[in-house]
Amino acid sequence: MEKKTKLFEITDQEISSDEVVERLADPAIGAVIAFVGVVRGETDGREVRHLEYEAYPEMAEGTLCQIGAEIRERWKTIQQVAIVHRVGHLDIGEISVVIALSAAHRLEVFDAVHYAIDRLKEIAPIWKKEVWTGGAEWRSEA
Amino acid sequence: MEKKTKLFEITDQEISSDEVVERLADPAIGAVIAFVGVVRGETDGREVRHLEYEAYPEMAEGTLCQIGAEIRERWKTIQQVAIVHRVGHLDIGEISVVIALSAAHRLEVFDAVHYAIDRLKEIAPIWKKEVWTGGAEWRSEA
Amino acid sequence: MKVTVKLFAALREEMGSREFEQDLAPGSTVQELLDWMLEEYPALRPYVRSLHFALNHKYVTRQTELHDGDEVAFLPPVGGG
Amino acid sequence: MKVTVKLFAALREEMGSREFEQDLAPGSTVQELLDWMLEEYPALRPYVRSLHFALNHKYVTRQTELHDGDEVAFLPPVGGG
Repeated sequence: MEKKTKLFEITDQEISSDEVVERLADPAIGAVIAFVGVVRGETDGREVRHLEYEAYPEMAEGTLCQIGAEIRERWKTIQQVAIVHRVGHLDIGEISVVIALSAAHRLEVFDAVHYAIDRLKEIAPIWKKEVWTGGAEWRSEA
Repeated sequence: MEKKTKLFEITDQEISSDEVVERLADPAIGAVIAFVGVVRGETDGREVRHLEYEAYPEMAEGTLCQIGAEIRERWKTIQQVAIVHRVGHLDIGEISVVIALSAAHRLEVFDAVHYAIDRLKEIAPIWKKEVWTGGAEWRSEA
Repeated sequence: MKVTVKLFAALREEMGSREFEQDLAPGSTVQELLDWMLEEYPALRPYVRSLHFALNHKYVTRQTELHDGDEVAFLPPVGGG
Repeated sequence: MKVTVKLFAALREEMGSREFEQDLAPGSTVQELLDWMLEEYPALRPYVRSLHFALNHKYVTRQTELHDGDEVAFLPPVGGG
């Protein structure tokens, strides 16, 4: 299988957190934190059947890269950032996004990954449609 | 392969963050955070060749379980906690520990995983020996 | 001049199209493009207040001037993660 | 009475053993077990101040009383993660 080296990617394929963590590979790293978003079966008490994610991929990969740059600017001890977001039809329990950060030590990775998720939800041109029995709705956190 | 369901485990086998995340499986979860500890190739400027981890396994699994209970007591929105720590000979770049937490939403998972790591280093009966060219040393954070 | 307009999510569904080409007077802004589209497609109206805009893959304001060959995206509230 | 003593990490290496059985007077405490071992194995001395103790897989203090069949662990500073 071809080795993936893109740190910021929109993909319609299944995501693996191990595989995203491997993209950070660097012999000096010591701590990696990976945030894994998993499709929930329920929102606001309503049973979700599946999700559909849509992106503006030509822009979104650049936006993810910008989030990575912001993090490395703000937290100098963060070494690498990788963000991979899946689009298309996602079933309950599947992984929608993996955000992985590495640092020599674990200080700051928590704040940095928190920031990454907030920014992802705020600026990445990615949309989520919840499909339930008898309806569907595009959701945003705005 | 046999399905693993232990949430707190000391193992001498390779660890996969995907596999640990799967142990949390629950249709209601929405956010999973996984902290992945990776063996560093360098400490205090010294080139480490490999690590040897040792545990008191009969006690350590209970200690990890206790950390999980402390977290669920302290952060009521945390649904599941899994901590898997590897022991034995670990090469640079290999995963030593995966701590995975799930919650319906992402608030609090950051504080909770930070707490989990601090407690793990503080109370889990697990020891780490750094082996470099010409020497070795048992390391603790105390 | 001609620009390409890209639509996403609820807006794409509302308009029944992902993308179209639009003729505009030289020097037109994002706001002028939007105004023109609102006249042509009243169904757009409920989305207008919450839209953001990207020009050639970067966020821009409504005052940004467009040029021939530009790619303008109308972005409803995002919700990745 | 008999207890099992478990050793780990640097202490295990120093003592050249992971585990041994020890005869003790009934009612002995963790501290008394430790005192006895220090006399027998002076190599233990540098480790004593930083040791923690577990009795049957739970942390206990040095004042804890031991019983026949107990498993006592001498735990040097831990360092997982």
